[in-house]
Amino acid sequence: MSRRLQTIFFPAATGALVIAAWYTIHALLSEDLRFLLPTPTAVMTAFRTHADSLTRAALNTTQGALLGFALAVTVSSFLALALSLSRLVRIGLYPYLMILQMTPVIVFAPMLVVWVGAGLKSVTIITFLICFFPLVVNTTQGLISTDRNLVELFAMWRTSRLQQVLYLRVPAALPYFFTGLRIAATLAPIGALVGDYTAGSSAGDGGGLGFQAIIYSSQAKYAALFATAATTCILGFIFTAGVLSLSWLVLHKWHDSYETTDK
Amino acid sequence: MSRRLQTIFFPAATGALVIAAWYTIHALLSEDLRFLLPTPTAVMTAFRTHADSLTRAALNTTQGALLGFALAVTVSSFLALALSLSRLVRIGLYPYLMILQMTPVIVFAPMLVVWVGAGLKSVTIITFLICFFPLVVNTTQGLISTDRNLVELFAMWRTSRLQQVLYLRVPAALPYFFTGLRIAATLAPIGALVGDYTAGSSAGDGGGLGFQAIIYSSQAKYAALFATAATTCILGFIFTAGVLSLSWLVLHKWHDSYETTDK
Amino acid sequence: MPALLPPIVEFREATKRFGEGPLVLDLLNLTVQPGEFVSLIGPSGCGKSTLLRLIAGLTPLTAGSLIVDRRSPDAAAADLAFVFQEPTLLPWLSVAANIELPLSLRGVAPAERSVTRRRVLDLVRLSEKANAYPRQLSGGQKMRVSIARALALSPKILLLDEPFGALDEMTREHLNEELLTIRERHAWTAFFVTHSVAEAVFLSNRICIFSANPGHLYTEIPVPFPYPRTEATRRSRPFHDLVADVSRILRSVEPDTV
Amino acid sequence: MPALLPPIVEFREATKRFGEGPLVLDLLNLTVQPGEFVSLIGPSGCGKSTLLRLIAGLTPLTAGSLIVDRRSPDAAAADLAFVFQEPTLLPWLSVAANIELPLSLRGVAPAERSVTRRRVLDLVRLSEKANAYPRQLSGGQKMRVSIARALALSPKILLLDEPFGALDEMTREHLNEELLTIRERHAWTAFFVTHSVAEAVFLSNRICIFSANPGHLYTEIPVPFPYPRTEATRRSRPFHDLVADVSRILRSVEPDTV
Amino acid sequence: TAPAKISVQLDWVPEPEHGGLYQALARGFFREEGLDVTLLPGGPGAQVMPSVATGKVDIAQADSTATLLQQAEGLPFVQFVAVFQDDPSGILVHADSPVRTFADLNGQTIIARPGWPFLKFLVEKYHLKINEVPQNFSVAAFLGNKQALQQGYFIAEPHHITQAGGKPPRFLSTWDAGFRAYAVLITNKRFARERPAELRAFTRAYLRGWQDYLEGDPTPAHTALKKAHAPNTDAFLAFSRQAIIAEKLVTGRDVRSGPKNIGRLEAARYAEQIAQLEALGLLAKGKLNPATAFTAEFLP
Ligand SMILES: Nc1ncnc2c1ncn2[C@@H]1O[C@H](COP(=O)(O)OP(=O)(O)OP(=O)(O)O)[C@@H](O)[C@H]1O
Ligand SMILES: Nc1ncnc2c1ncn2[C@@H]1O[C@H](COP(=O)(O)OP(=O)(O)OP(=O)(O)O)[C@@H](O)[C@H]1O
Ligand SMILES: [Mg+2]
Ligand SMILES: [Mg+2]
Repeated sequence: MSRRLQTIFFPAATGALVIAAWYTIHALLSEDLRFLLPTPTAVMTAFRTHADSLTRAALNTTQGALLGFALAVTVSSFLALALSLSRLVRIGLYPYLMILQMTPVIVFAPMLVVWVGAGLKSVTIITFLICFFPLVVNTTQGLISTDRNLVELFAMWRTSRLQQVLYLRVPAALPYFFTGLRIAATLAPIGALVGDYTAGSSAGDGGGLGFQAIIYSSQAKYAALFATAATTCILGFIFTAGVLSLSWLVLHKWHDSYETTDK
Repeated sequence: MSRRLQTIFFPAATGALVIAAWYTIHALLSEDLRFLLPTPTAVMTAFRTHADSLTRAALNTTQGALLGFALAVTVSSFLALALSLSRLVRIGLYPYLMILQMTPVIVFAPMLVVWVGAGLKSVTIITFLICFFPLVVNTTQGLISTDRNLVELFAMWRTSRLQQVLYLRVPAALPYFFTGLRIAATLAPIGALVGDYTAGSSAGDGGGLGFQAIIYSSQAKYAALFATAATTCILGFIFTAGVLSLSWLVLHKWHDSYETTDK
Repeated sequence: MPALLPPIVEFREATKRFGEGPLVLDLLNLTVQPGEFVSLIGPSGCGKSTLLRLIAGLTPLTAGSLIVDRRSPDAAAADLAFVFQEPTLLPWLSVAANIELPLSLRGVAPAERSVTRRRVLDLVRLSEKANAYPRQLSGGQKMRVSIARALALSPKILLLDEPFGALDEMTREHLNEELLTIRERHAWTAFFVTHSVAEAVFLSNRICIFSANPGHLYTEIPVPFPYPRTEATRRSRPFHDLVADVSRILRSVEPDTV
Repeated sequence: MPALLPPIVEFREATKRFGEGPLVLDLLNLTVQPGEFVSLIGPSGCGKSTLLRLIAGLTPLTAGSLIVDRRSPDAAAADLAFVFQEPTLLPWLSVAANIELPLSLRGVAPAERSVTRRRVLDLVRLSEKANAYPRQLSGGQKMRVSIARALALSPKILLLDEPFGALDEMTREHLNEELLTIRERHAWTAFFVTHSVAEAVFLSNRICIFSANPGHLYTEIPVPFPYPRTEATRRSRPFHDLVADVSRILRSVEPDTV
Repeated sequence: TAPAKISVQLDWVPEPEHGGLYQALARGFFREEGLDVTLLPGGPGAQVMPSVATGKVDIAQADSTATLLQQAEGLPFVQFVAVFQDDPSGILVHADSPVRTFADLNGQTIIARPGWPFLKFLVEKYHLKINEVPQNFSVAAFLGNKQALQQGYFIAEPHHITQAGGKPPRFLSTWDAGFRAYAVLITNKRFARERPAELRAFTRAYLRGWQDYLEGDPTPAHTALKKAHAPNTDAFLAFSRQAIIAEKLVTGRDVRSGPKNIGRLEAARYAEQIAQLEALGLLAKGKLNPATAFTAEFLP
């Protein structure tokens, strides 16, 4: 089987298994529990019934997810650079980054809503808060794990600290960075969803996927709730596909995590 | 300044800056917004006033956080091993792990509460769901990034796949694993908190920190809410301190992210 | 040479290229009997390391056939040891642990392991570095650990890729002699890549001279001196003559091929 | 030798140990004039690489003093190039980019960079690998790229740590001669670690012989042959005599110190 | 015979809206009926509805609107007794806000749980354009913004707002808009079918509990409420109980108001609410009728 075919076949096979298991569990559930796990068919139907609102909500959430993701990547890159430059900055700043990550959204949300207003801005900020930490940690670890021999090479060249970072530490950190990026790509849509139901806004077009999820959940529309979750997942897949392609482009020629074709 | 002293001094210095900024912002806020950002003094007072319930809640959340974290580490390690063993497993399973990470808790929560019951078990599971993904991604990346020369060495020895994994890939993946662990250690308390307020139970002893957070928030007790958040952060620091010590123990002798003292 | 035994390594019309790249080894024919000590010599990039990697089964042939110990290279070679051109130590293990690892992977008992480890560390004169980590070693020391690790395995086929390149002459000669001594006890077959003609002549009973672009076996030269060879061999007239001969041939191969 | 100039490198009572480890270099006194070509030779682990790293400012002295180009080693050395014992290439850059990188870091214009790159790649005979990535190179090829990269810098002080150890004799001799040719144009000072006595004699005007445990400078031997040296020098009687002398001294140093 | 066990899932942490239950429990009314009742405190993640639907708990408190919507999705609930004759969820308005009537809501931002049917009702009825922002159990956004309007529980939030230093807010109530939802207790249909006698006994004791809580000494309930949820203060409990009494939430606002009215459910009002929800497009037409939504058979 060609690699391309495999890439389609194996997830599909697992998917078939999952769906089979899903139907089986559904069938095994006692009657009064079934509503909690609507069948894939029911979810597909819900997709069609609610296509309009789901599309609208998905577009809405995508904006927040994209902006928050972009913000997280930018900010975390700069932060990671700062952290990698000195152990003192690291021990001085790291605890406060942790605090940012650990403070429950419920504490920030009211302030956000009061200060920047509910809606896209707040959703973006919450997405950012959820995404940035794995990025910072991974990128920093990458930046400080540079091969010591190469660090000495640059020390030899008496490069500026900045040059060392740009031409050595940054490329060497790419495998770690992309690992963080993969985590963040998965967190972005779910972050936007959380942001949406803590500080979103229905202004204009009726809110994002987080709004929908709460509404469907409160109305016991479980099939629609599952469809909403599936939409979030699709968003995440698109983000991840982007990250994986970029990672392949940048790393496959030289990094040991990609096999060479020339065996 | 000795290294030990630095390790205390620099975070403390940043802390002083943060607290100064905090007071300043508080003072700059218009009177009717000040309640959103209670002063550190107010938070300290709240700590004392609510000491009992906070301690009880913290213990409660710690249980869920610890169990969920332990579960995440265990499950993710096995998953990462499976994923690293073959590209096919990787492309077959990865999307489904992403789904697990991306499905909003609001979808799982009713099922969890109905099946395993509100309380510790549900909180543990939600913590697990929130922690495991960064661990899987990092550990897998570590396991597939092994230096190709070393892989050939093991190939030479005709070791079993298992031996290769245990004696080569696992130790080589440790820097990545610990990076994931550091992220997960930060996510665990916040995960338990989220779990607590989506599927916690106030039955018995009044719920964990998530529960407290919501109650304080709904009663506009902001100082107490901040104290709750601070408690979560303290939990996270304890987790992280554990992970950092372990990481130092395991890595400092050989990994390039730790400087040698023998320059 | 025991001609009745089946060859332990046999290349037939073997060709190798990486991906779409140029030919690296072209139409190689080479038959080696058990117990032979074969030196490979030739310009940088002519495919010597690649040849060893083929025998070790680390990379597949592009065309032709290769038989190792009567099997395909993958299937053979529980009894194979490879000293790579680079030291290839596990950075997280001490020198002692690096040497013992392949033994413990084969289920050798701890007591026996530590005896072997001590023996080979003594042999490469690194006993006092047993507890050091690789990053605390000099270049030559790392290489010697790598050699010790391979010797500890008492393999049937030993692949040595410029093992002594980073070593001073004395250490090198010492190890040359040790290699021959050990060989008297275990009759392994050796493939030995070197850039030192004298070393090749001293150690081997056959020298394969390669030329590059594409790499191919230019000629084979038998070395007739009987074993055991000693300091005396090294100082003998025929030895010097053969070294001169081989050097000459090598020079004739190289100029326009490098 | 221009004795009036201040020395370019001067060790005084220099001592080095790593952390709490044993002494690596003991009471070293060494003065080198601008334009000298100094070879360092001695057993594995005697501190040759460490000495070069000290000059380069990559590791600090434990005691004593070291002056490089009239400054401390940290402050000096914009004009220093180091060929490490291991190739140390950036795995994410092609051969060409690896060579051009230090030039572009110094702000050399692209056009000039690519001229230089072509020149040095030609010199090490690797022009056809310009677009390969390090992991596609043989051991010797990687080392040659590393040498080319250092030469591209036209440094004032060149530190070479066994640069030719992984190379076949022909390539090695070719590069020896190239090194001397380039040196006629740029009068850099060279510190050259090698295990080949003949190479040391051919290239340098002074040979420092080190002994180990702890590493110290056992003796210095001046090499009186005038430059330019050629194939003829290599074949001359005095050359052979000196090589023999140095080898003898080296042997006398080593046995109980290795 | 051993007393029959019945579990009741509260919709939020124990507060005076559960006063009837706690008074009945504390005074032993349930025991007198031969019942062993357990009250399960709720909270943000209580998953009240799924728990009843799956029979994990026997009875739960909810509001009639949400229950109707979920019944329409096929969840097997039956509403069997009223907690409040009118659901005290409404819109909190700052004391000095220019918003005085429902029509004034036009163009405003309202902090509410996404999908709050009452809001949709207002939008349709008064032809409003409003912006909805999610509410998360918090009054901060309301306190922090003088223009803010927020969904709130009339018998709780005003107290928290004044405690936090705000002026007592005004309140736009659902009943004034003609949106007559109940707060109710619901049970699983199967439970109602299989254990009607116990349900009837439960209802009797429950109604007695409310009457005693409102007319008699609330101390037994308040003691129990403080025990069940430590943050309950005497001031809050008193405030909340007073609000319940003043707005006649339990006894009913209309002419028939009085102790006899406690717990009563009326087909006419269900019919009206179903019609309203159908008109809003929240309920499919004809999917529900009052008879399937509630039953009065367990009321005395
Ligand atoms: N980072 C380090 N920490 C501790 N010991 C070290 C370190 N680097 C080198 N050494 C020790 O210092 C001594 C000298 O090392 P050095 O690399 O200078 O030797 P060398 O002369 O270059 O040897 P070789 O010819 O094998 O390359 C060795 O014994 C080595 O083990
Ligand atoms: N993975 C690879 N992909 C592409 N080309 C490769 C790869 N490995 C080696 N080559 C090429 O194959 C040729 C032979 O390489 P090999 O390592 O066998 O040379 P060698 O004889 O060992 O040289 P040296 O003496 O320099 O170690 C070289 O030209 C090299 O560039
Ligand atoms: Mg090679
Ligand atoms: Mg060295």
